Amino acid sequence: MDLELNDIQQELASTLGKYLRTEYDTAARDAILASDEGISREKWQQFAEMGLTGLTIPEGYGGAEMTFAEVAVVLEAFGRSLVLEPFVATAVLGANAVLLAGSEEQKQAILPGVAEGQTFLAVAALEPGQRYALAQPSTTATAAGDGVTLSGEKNGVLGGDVADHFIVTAVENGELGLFLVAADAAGLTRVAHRQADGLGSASLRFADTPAQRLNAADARAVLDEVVDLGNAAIMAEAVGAMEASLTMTAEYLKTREQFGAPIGANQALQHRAADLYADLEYARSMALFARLAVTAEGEGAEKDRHRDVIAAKIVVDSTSRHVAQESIQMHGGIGMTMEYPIGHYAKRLTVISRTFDDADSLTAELAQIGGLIEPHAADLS
Amino acid sequence: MDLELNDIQQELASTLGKYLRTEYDTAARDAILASDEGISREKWQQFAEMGLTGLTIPEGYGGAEMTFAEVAVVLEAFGRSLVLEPFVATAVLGANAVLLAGSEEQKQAILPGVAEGQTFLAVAALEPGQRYALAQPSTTATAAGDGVTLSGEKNGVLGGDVADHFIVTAVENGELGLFLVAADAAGLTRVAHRQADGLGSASLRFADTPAQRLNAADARAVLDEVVDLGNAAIMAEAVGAMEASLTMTAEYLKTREQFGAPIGANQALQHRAADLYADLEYARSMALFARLAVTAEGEGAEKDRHRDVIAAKIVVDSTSRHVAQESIQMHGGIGMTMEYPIGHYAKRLTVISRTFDDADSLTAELAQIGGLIEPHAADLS
Amino acid sequence: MDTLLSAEEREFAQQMRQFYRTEIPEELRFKVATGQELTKDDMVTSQRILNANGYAVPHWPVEWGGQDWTPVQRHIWLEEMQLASVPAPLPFNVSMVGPVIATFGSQELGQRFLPATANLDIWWSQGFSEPNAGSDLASLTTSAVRSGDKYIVNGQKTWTTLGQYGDWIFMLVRTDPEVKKQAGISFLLIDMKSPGVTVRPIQLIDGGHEVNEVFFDNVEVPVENLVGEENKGWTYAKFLLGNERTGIARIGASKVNLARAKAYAAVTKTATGTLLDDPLFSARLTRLEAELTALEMTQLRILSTQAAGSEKPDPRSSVLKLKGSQLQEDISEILVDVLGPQGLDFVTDRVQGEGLTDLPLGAVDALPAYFNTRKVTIYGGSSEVQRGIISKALLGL
Amino acid sequence: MDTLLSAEEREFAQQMRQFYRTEIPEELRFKVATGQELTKDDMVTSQRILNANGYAVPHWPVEWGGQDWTPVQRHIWLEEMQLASVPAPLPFNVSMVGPVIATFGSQELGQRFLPATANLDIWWSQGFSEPNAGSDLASLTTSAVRSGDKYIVNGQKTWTTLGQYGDWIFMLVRTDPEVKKQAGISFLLIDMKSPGVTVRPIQLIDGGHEVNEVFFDNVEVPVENLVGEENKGWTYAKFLLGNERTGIARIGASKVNLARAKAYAAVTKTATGTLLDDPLFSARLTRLEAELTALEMTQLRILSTQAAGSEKPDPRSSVLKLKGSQLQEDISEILVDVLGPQGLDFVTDRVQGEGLTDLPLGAVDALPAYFNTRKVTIYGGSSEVQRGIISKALLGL
Repeated sequence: MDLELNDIQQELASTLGKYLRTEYDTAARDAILASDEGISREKWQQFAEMGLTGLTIPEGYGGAEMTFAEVAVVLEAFGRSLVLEPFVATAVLGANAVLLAGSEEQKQAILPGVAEGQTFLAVAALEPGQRYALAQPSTTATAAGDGVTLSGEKNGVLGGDVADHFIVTAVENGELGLFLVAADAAGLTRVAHRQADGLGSASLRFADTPAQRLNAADARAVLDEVVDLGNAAIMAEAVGAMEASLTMTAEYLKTREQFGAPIGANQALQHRAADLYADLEYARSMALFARLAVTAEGEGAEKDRHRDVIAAKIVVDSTSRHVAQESIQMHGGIGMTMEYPIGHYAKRLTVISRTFDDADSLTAELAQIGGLIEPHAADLS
Repeated sequence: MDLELNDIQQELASTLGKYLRTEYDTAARDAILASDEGISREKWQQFAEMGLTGLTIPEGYGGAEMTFAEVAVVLEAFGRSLVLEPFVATAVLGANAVLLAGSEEQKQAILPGVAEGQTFLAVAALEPGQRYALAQPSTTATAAGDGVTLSGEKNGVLGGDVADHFIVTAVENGELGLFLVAADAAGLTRVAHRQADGLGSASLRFADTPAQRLNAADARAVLDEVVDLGNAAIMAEAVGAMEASLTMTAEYLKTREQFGAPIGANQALQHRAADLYADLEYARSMALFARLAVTAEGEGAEKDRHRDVIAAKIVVDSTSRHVAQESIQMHGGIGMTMEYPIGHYAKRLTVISRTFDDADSLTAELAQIGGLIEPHAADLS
Repeated sequence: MDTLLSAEEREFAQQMRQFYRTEIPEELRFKVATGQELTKDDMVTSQRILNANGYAVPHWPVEWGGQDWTPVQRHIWLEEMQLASVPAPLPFNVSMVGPVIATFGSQELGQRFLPATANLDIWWSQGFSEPNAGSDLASLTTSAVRSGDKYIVNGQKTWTTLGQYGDWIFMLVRTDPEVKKQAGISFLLIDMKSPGVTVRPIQLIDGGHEVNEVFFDNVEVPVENLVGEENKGWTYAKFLLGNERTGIARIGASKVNLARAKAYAAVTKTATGTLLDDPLFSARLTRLEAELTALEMTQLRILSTQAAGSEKPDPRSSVLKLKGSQLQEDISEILVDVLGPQGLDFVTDRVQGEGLTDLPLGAVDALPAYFNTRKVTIYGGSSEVQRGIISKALLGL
Repeated sequence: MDTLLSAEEREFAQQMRQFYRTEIPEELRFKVATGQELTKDDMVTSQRILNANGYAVPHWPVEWGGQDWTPVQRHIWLEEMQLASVPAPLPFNVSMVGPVIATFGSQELGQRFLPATANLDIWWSQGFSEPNAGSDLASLTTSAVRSGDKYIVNGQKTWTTLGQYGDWIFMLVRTDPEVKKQAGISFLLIDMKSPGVTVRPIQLIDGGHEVNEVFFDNVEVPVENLVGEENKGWTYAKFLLGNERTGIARIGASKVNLARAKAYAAVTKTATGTLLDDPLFSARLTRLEAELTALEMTQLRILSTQAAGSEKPDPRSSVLKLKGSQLQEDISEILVDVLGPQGLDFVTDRVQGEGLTDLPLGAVDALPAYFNTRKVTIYGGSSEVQRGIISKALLGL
């Protein structure tokens, strides 16, 4: 059994960590956050040069052809530095949707641009009034020539503010389908939003908008896999963000003085910090559990994947809430200011714990599919 | 607004408190607990002489004709001393069932004996396989002469180990009814049990057992009211038990030394004790809320009664669990021994929090009947 | 809980309810009820109406416009105000500096300031906290050095709520650096237009600008602006901080917010019905309702003791602060969770335009309110401070 | 989690699984699986079978019957043992006194005691805790005074688990009262049949007799019963207590119990279906399942680091103890709650007789187990001690 990072992953973590510590420190991030687009295209270009934007894209399309394990390494580092660029939207959700559902031609058209850092993608699946449900969109697709036209509305489109292409769910002839839409397509309206954590999103309206079918695989299966990957990705990011939060909080407890002593001398705070540490270990374990689930192969792996990912997210979500709330509380007022980094971590964690569903719905879903343990009692045959 | 005890209640609390502190101390209680019956008939007689066993029984039947407010005073004191005698079973559940559902003749036959401390009662409503549900017993009643005969089985009959008469739920011609059964009736089998807290209970089997109808009022309404009264009663008892637990725990924290200082000098324990105190205030408030609900009169009082009682029990149940678990934890190993009183309190609280239903079912029920607050938003018409 | 009130109390409640709902403009109350930000004008308007009717400062001495009310009446006044979503009178004026001036200031100081304070003609800011004096307030270092008939004030205050609107600021300043920290503090009133006073906004993670830093650079303050005696400021501050602790539970406001969460949940569709029917969500709501009831009963129990004659501040009010603030945070969280994925954006308007569906009710304010509400377990004596008080004062640890 | 294992590890797991399920009598495993109390004979039987096959003391030095296994193999050995509900080898023998004698005792002492200890021919009791030395173990006062070739032992030990079966007891005794408390302690082996040794049962609130007080009244102990050097006992005790911390999470046993709660819930009827369909109950179960998985992954992560070469005890094992013990308590609680109103009686048999329905599955053991399980957050380093270790060793506070 070996759950440690391999040499390549360690090297990746180390290189990227060094880069982010120097090039993506608080000041750099604050400047990006205050910019019009809220992201740095220059940084994105550098990520591309480091092979990150095409990390899991096959070499044939200009990517690095690595696995999700490396994605997790990147996202843990990104979480630690609260990277604002739409990596999950483009390199995880978007690229995998195209990779799984696109034709050879579509992959050739889209993926090299992603790998080169020229193209942003976004998956548009949520709809107003549908909460977290994805399976039955009211957006419709109607055949038109080679492709289709889409009509309907999407919201909460992560990375949708800057996306060049959208992967959109819609129903065609009663069947769920995935469709590729260019950001400059006719009849497409985009309203950009900013999430609480500073990441961009968008609402979209389609009015007979021309689109291509992405139908090299079953749309539902692709959507499920992409969301599982996205969940696994933000769990790794959450772990990075929580680790940074806890480090920062422990440091604050050691240096902030009140009543003539560091506040960390208070045993009540020590014990609560210990509980945070223990919870973070759980989250770290479950982010790993999710990562293993989405990279597993062999019989039953697909069936177990979703189950394991949501089990992991239940733990990571509640830990994220716990860490975000306690980090601010232990910092006191300063934890609520934009000047001080801890609040930014809390905001990212607050968003992550409600992205792709929240812990209560996931708990109900996991219970409904039978949970993780088989019922068994020796005295019950 | 006046939520304080009145003079009579203060006097009752003070007299009873004094009696219990001297006559029902740990040694006396331990002896009763170790006795065959697990109760002291002598103490019960003294309670009768103090007017307690017939506290809410009208004077016409030999009682003190007081209200539930005085019952709450008695039970809070009983909770503080962990009284083992079946006061809730006889004087609250049993007496009120007879009072509400019995004919004049039946009341004359039963209630004076209760007031005099000669008669124990028990309500038999739970059944195997029915969990906490009471509305549709499988025990049946069949007309036979003036009365009926009962067939079926009951369990969890609080105070059923010593009861002289049972008030039993059964279905007669498809309708829920209440029936009075003498403990020595033909075809009645009783198996006595001891609850974890030392209180007695029983399982009963009826095989064509002769019984009288208690049908002066609607059986369902009587049953609901009796259970609400029982719940309000054990909440008062829980408050007394929790108060004693917290006092004892605080005392232990002040006196027990480890590493050269009282363990209460540890801020982590101080803060957890403070949380217990705050929770206990909530429980005290909600026990009062329940007491007010069962004594309320006027329009809507009956409708609100059950709602308010279960809302109260949700809070008292979770507080009871919290206090029981933390009291033992803060005592350490000694808290798990029979020699030291704290564990006995924990046991009573553990039982109370699962008597007449548990917090989760009550939460679901309260949600189902609409909760305590009307939905309202100014921007939603 | 109306049934717990006496006939007279009930009538009083009815009267307050009627007043608030007819006299305070509905548009203001709508703003409060839906979590919109109030302008300075909104707050001034509301307070002047209250004041004109004797309801801005009922807890002040009658001489200065107060009412001779029982603790229960004061509770009803506040509870009904919150239930009607009336913008509250500015606490810096009515709960803080006003009572201090009325109790410890000279008659002259009272005449100069109190009528204008009650009517919000002067907007007061609070100058207590400093960057290195948070929970340990008495370690403050802003100095006031006597020079003739003036004090020269130097230093920095922080967390000055709504200081951007402030006309005057009441300050704790160090007038004697040689003695024990609590013994060298004075209570000083400073005109914020004085030369040398600079207000700098602090941006908060809720996206807003609620608090400020205030810098004092050789600010000259006439000695007559001293309240009470020099070096007695700590006593006045403790009086101020102990005031109205019961109101801090904000039960009325929590009721309004919880009712709102419930109403929104009832119109939020899920796969099987509405969110209000969802077992886990409704259980969470229901537990909060039960807790809110427990909080209210606890407040009433404490009031009942006071009504029955005890006049001492009740240490159990720490329970109200501890529990009430936690409950406010929990309610602010459920208001976010009602929104699901639509509760993640910071937006200024529910209307997206461009033919897009409006965002759901609560989408504008829930998330900022969630972040803003983090403060309630920090300020006014943090939860940690309250636990300390409870363990010491009530458990003897 | 089988998929995380290498092919060899998986084969090893299969081999252990097979062994436990074929070689350990089913009636013993049934007793464990259903929470029944084991007799002394049951435990002896099980351990002797394990020992005969080299599986009682795999973590001992090979010289004394141990196996040269990796940390992962040891984990599998224990995990599969718990999953198969095999009565565990007596920890006082195999995890405590055995490793101490093997590591610090003389060759002669080893020969005298270790084979019999591995085979449970000697039943060891633990004599560490004293009435006034709980978490602060080093403050113990039981004295051993050298007199010729004997020690004279006086004092009292407590919480001696299963001391009623004890043949020998390993003790921490004070041999030098003059020095710093940790420095004057020795590790002594005492024959419990020695004159002056008295065992007194302590009744617990679970209704059972699991622990004892042991009194020593001028007990004569030959000096050759000293382990290692005089006054070095604290070092040996720390070694002993640090041993096998990962096993303390009891993940396999928790899996068995949670599966049991789930199975019982599935056959418990409610108004609308079974308890397993009840949304709040199943949510509670599901959260526990997710937590148990998190605990297991955490254990595997720690093992993986060890497997990769690090040999130091990992302070993260405090996380395993803290979380694992809490989870055991939570699972013990849900096993009570499955029973509803039928989980409130202490009964010795599910059969009520007299024509009455049998009590539900779990009715005999759930409630005693719930009370008994309170100990797991108290002993072996309480949760408070673990939080202290984490905040100090891992957070630097």
